[in-house]
Amino acid sequence: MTVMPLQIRTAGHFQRKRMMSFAVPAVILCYFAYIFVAFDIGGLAERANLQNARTLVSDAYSYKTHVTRDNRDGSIDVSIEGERKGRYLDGNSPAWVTMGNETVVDLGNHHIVTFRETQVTYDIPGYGLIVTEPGRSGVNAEFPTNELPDWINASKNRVTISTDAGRLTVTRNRSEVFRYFLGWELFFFTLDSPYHGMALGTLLRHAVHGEAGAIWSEFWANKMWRHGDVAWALFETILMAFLGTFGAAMVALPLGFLAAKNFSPLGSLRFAARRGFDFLRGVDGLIWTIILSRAFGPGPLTGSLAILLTDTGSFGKMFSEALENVDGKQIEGITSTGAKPLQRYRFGVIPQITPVLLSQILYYLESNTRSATIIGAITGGGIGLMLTQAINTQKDWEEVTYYIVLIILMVMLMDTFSGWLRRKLIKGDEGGH
Amino acid sequence: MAELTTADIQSNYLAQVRSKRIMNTILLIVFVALMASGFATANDRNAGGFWNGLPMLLDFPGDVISEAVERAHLLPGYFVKYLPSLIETVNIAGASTLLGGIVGLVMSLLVTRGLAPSPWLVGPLRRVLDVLRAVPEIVIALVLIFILGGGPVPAMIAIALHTVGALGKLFSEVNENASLKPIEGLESVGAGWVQRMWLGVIPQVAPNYLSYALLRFEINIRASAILGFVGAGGIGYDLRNTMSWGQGKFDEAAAIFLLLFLTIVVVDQTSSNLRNRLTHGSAKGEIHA
Amino acid sequence: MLRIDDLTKAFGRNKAVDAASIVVDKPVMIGIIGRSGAGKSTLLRMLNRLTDATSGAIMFEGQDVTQLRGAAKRNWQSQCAMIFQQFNLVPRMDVVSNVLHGTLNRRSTFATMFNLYPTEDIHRAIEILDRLGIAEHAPKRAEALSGGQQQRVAIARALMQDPKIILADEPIASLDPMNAQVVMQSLRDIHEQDGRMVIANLHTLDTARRYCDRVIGMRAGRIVFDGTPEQLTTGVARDIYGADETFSEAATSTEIETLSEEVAKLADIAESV
Amino acid sequence: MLRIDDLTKAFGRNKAVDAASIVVDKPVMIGIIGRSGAGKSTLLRMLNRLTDATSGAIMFEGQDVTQLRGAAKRNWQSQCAMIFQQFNLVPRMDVVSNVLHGTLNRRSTFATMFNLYPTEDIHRAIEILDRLGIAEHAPKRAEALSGGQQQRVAIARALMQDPKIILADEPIASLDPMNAQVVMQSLRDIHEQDGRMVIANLHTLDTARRYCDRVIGMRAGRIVFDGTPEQLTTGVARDIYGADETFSEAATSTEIETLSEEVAKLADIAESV
Amino acid sequence: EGHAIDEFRIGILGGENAQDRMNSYECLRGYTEEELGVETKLFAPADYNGVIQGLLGGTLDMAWLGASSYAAIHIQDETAVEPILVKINLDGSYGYHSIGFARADSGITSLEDMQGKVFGFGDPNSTSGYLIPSIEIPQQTGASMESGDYFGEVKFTGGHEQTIVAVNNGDVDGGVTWADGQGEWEDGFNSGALRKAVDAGLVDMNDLVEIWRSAPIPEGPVVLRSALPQDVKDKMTALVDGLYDADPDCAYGVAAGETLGFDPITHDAYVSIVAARLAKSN
Ligand SMILES: Nc1ncnc2c1ncn2[C@@H]1O[C@H](COP(=O)(O)OP(=O)(O)OP(=O)(O)O)[C@@H](O)[C@H]1O
Ligand SMILES: Nc1ncnc2c1ncn2[C@@H]1O[C@H](COP(=O)(O)OP(=O)(O)OP(=O)(O)O)[C@@H](O)[C@H]1O
Ligand SMILES: [Mg+2]
Ligand SMILES: [Mg+2]
Repeated sequence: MTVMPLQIRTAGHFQRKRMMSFAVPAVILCYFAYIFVAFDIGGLAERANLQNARTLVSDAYSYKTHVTRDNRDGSIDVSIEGERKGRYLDGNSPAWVTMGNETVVDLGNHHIVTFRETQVTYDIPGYGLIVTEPGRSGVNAEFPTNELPDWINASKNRVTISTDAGRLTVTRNRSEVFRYFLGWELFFFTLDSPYHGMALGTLLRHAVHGEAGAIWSEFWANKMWRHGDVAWALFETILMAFLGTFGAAMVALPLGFLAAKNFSPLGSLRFAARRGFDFLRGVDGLIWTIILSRAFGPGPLTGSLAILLTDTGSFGKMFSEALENVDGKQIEGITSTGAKPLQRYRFGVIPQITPVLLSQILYYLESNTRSATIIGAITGGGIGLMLTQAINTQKDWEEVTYYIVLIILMVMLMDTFSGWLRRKLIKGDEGGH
Repeated sequence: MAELTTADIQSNYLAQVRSKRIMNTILLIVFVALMASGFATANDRNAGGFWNGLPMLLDFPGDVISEAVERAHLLPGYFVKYLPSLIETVNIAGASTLLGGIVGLVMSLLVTRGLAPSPWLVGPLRRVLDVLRAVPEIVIALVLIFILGGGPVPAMIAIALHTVGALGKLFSEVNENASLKPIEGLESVGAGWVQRMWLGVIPQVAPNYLSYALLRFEINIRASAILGFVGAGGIGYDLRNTMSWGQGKFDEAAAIFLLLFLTIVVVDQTSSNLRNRLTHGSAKGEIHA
Repeated sequence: MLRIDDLTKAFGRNKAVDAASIVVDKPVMIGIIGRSGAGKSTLLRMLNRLTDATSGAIMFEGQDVTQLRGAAKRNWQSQCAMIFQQFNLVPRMDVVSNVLHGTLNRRSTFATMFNLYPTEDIHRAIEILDRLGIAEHAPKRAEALSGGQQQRVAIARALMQDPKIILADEPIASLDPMNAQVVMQSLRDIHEQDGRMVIANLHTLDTARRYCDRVIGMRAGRIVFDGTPEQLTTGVARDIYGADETFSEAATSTEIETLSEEVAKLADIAESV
Repeated sequence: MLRIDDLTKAFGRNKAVDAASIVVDKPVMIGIIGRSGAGKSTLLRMLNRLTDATSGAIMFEGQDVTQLRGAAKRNWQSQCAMIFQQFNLVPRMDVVSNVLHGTLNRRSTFATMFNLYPTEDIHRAIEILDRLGIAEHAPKRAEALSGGQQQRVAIARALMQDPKIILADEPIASLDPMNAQVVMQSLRDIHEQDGRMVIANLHTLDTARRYCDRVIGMRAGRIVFDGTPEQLTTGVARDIYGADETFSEAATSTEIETLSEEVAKLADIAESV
Repeated sequence: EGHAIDEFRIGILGGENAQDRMNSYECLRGYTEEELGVETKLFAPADYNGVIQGLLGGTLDMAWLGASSYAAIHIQDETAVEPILVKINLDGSYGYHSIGFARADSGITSLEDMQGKVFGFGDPNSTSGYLIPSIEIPQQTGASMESGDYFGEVKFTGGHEQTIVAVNNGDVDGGVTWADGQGEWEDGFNSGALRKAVDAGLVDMNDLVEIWRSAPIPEGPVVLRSALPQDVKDKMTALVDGLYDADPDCAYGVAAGETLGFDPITHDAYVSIVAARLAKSN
């Protein structure tokens, strides 16, 4: 036999394989091209606001202190993040703000802003002195150059100067300076706390001398960062996941028997149960939250019930599948001793399915922590709500970052915990409790 | 080991039973207490109580359904109106699954011990995957909406990132079960890392990969619908707008809901059929040519 | 004491057991032999009421067992223990718990749900395990035991039922010859020492011959032989198994022993290379 | 042409190969024998650079192979084909693709990922398969072939590499005697017809004697014998295998043939029961 | 009607940071607890709909709503809530405006310039962010608000803050948000969403221009659930009404800005809003 025909056939075969191996990537590429057009990714580049990205990133690890003068009554207010809670109490100010008839704000690197009686000046090294005069008729500004650089945004009524050192805004009513610093200011104690600015050693000394409780409650009640509230929110999120998951497991177990071929007495009942599970799963937890919020109002219970409903669908399906896969021999063995029906389930079925069920339930516990965050963001509450609100109000990205870090840690913790529990229970379990 | 008498065995066993019984009882009590106090806490922190709310459970669906039934003739029109949004939602899921799957595949090969080209990268990359998995999509989406503006892209990126984490881990578990023999065979002919992975690993694991990716696609459709709620486009956005308008647009809300629900069910069914076929043999012909 | 009258079981058109009649008037050890599919298992399962008979009656001490329902039926099952080829234990539970399952019929549902058994039952379970030589495995999970040990646990469960009859459906078919011998000897001992009736389905002629007082042969659902082991000639066996002239008795049984021994020996040699 | 100097491989404190030195000056067929764990596989794997040596050098045509890195190392691997006991093919891919994998080092990654093998390579692959007598299986998946056929596919892949050396790590250990003979004969033919150097780890003395020009004996990582098959007396073999007086040559080799035949025969009997 | 209550639940409308809102209502919660002698709880759902559902389902007892949200409840269930009080501005009025705005560098200065461009609403339940502009703008342009009719595309951004960012980013060419319309444009007016964005350093008003302004919109009412016992209603009405005099700081927090306190109001003030909303429904 000559191998010629075989060679030709194989070459042809490879030709087809080549086509195939190009076809798959080609289809994927085409799809991406379509997505590129459909999602207008080309236009995205110009729409993307890198300024926002920069604000976000830099704000995530820094904070700004506002020095604001009311141009009408001359009062000056220094506050961290411009919030009431971060306000320096009367007479106090950080070292770089010198209060007086002329208030001098030193932005560092020889950038000096001075609030005078009628003028606000900004001395920028390498550029010159900018003099502005806010008044009834608008903000009259004099610049050292005729051509304005793009970091100065001036109009008749408003002047904004943004430099690396900080930012000055002057309008008819107000003059405001932002100075940026690294770090999460006031993370431990707010300005009004006696422990603010204390070194760790001093703090420890105070703690040892019986002030530990006070220090803790000052920290816990921090008005700026609200650690106590955040902890509550995290707890509420985990609570939703916990109640939803285990509640669903308890509801789904008996229903799972109804939907399992080998246990369900009636075909029609089984069919109904299965479609019921599909429905519960198909309607997402989020929509359940909205539906339930009429009956139960906002709060963690509504979130838990929403998770419970969705997961009843998922668990019901999985449990019934697990039940359909049980080994009949064990049941028969128990039956042959004259055991009653309940005993048959207890010893013939439950020991077989517990490991499967437990591992699935615990797996869901972790993923539901994420769901609870999302559900909370939409209606329920918890850390998800805090996060969405913090993002939506678009200030304090350090707060957003704080929440994100906490959420990630929370989910990873739940992941570790459920993994640990899974190993522990399934290894040492003697047929469930 | 000394021989145990029957009496010894009996008393040992009884002691073991007793301690197990105590353990189980404690576990049971702890669990029941957790559930009960958890429920009580949640109930207390909720605006409406559980028992008061129960009778009103069907009020909201009732409102929606009655309005939808009243204007049933309008529903087909709404289906057409919202079809593009639905397609957008499905596309977000599709694109992010594909994108996340491809990156996840590469990541999974980089984090599987025995396959990874640089073993010192395995640990750090695994942590990266853990973090990607832990971040809820909504977090990334909200941040990205801030930078990129609303629309499908933030949702796509957010879901894709999460998908990288999820599939990366699942794929690497599959990889761990792949036989190393073909890979060693390829190494012995002087094949590079990419060739070893592509020709030695992928053919072995492709069916499992596909099955996991399909499951992820199901999940991602829901995720993309949800992200619409926070302004990321697609049908979730329309659903939220009509739902929160309340009476007067419930018919539209119902139509959108039906559209979304049917899509989810259809995708679920198709993909679970496909997955069954992929994992339980009958995957004849080369998946990977 | 046991009387089976025209017992029939039909699956669709196929009669798995066809008008079987057996009379047993004192506790003996009975072996039932026959080809695969002859109806041995079905017969035993009807006796234990795991399967309902299509027609016919099973009379035990004057009572028609096939008519029992609910609690009465379960009570009968508890008196008539069953041992399976695949042991049918609960693998994830410990050995003693498995043995204690033999008392389920006697104990309240509630107590057993929470694994609450009386201490004397636990003591007895371990004594039975001791009698069968596996007491030291008492706290282990059933799945951790070898096949022969598991079958002995199953026998212990049967004994725990304190039954009048022990039914054994090919109790040694999944065991190696060594374990098979131990298990059959245990059944024989139980029969001899406790005076319980034992009915065992057996795959192999010589086992039936060696351990049973009476042998019943089935073929295609019908009882084609019923007599002492001595009456069981090669000709009769050929009849039961429906084999032609080439039928060698060795092929049905002892061969297994020789074969496995041979293989084991060879494996040893191979290993020593 | 090949010169191995004091080659050592230590796994922790255990020296798998201990200062092995070999000089080969023309393409011969070498058999390496020794007990399990003697270090045969490790030696071959170091030659192919699948395992890195702890110390020592492998000089091939003047170049130190142990020093090669990256592309140069892969290039060496392509010149030095390896055949494994378990074939190490890609089971889900067809036979021709598996053979074509022999060219991977020569072709660009991109081309191989998209099956862009030159037609002449495909033709040559079929020719090689034909030479090994398995051309008709070309379009089948590798996993669909018997062990002997798969090993021949592995040899075809090796030939496709057009290597200067073929290393074979117990190429026939998972094969039945019939297939073992075919595979060894193929290796011998390749050596004789193409003039390639072949180094094969062999489990059995007589195979080494029958097919090799030179036999190297290893024991506990050291080379304890290096000579012609004629010099390999039973005494020497006893030394290599570390066996005592009871050592019978038969136990190491032909026995396998008898053994498997025996077992096959027994299995047949058992099945017919 | 008339059952004694065992707790009192106050809903807080979306728009601001949830915890900030809770904090500013904390004083009111205390007063309520004191006044009614029952436990009082605060709830801050993420969006308007959360509060609406709570009031409809009877799981919330009191809330300060937007006009459109009030109308939504009234349309779904006339008997669910009754308006009691409205916040009074510093100048004695009780209204605000929907302000249309665009980026200054886009060259858009009026609605006419917006033709064919992308227009952004806020939340569909917002009065100034959707309802009023969606009625008044078509009257001016003579075309509907459907995408492609007058504007190239009409989107919902999800909320006031999102609209501002979307316009500032160029995501949409123009959008609407709320402001009191008093004070100066450069400061983002005296109060409203623009002012907050300016204060947060998010936008520079130099970069934005006003392109449209609605007729005054009535401030939303403080509502009580109708089914509450009459004495509870009376007590709560009196409490909120007198809040400014009793504790101006608390009133500042509850009213989210400078105020002269609260005045009584009835459903009649919102008849036109209800009509507008009905007109926008299917
Ligand atoms: N549940 C069932 N449904 C239908 N047919 C059955 C069922 N159980 C048994 N049969 C049939 O009844 C006949 C007798 O089966 P049975 O299991 O009693 O045989 P056996 O003698 O025990 O055989 P084996 O040695 O294989 O266990 C067989 O033809 C079998 O296919
Ligand atoms: N990856 C490894 N890690 C640790 N020790 C190893 C490793 N590979 C081999 N060894 C050890 O090195 C020694 C030599 O092993 P090698 O596989 O080379 O022996 P061999 O002669 O091929 O034996 P066999 O006939 O069983 O294949 C053995 O003691 C083995 O346990
Ligand atoms: Mg049987
Ligand atoms: Mg080896």
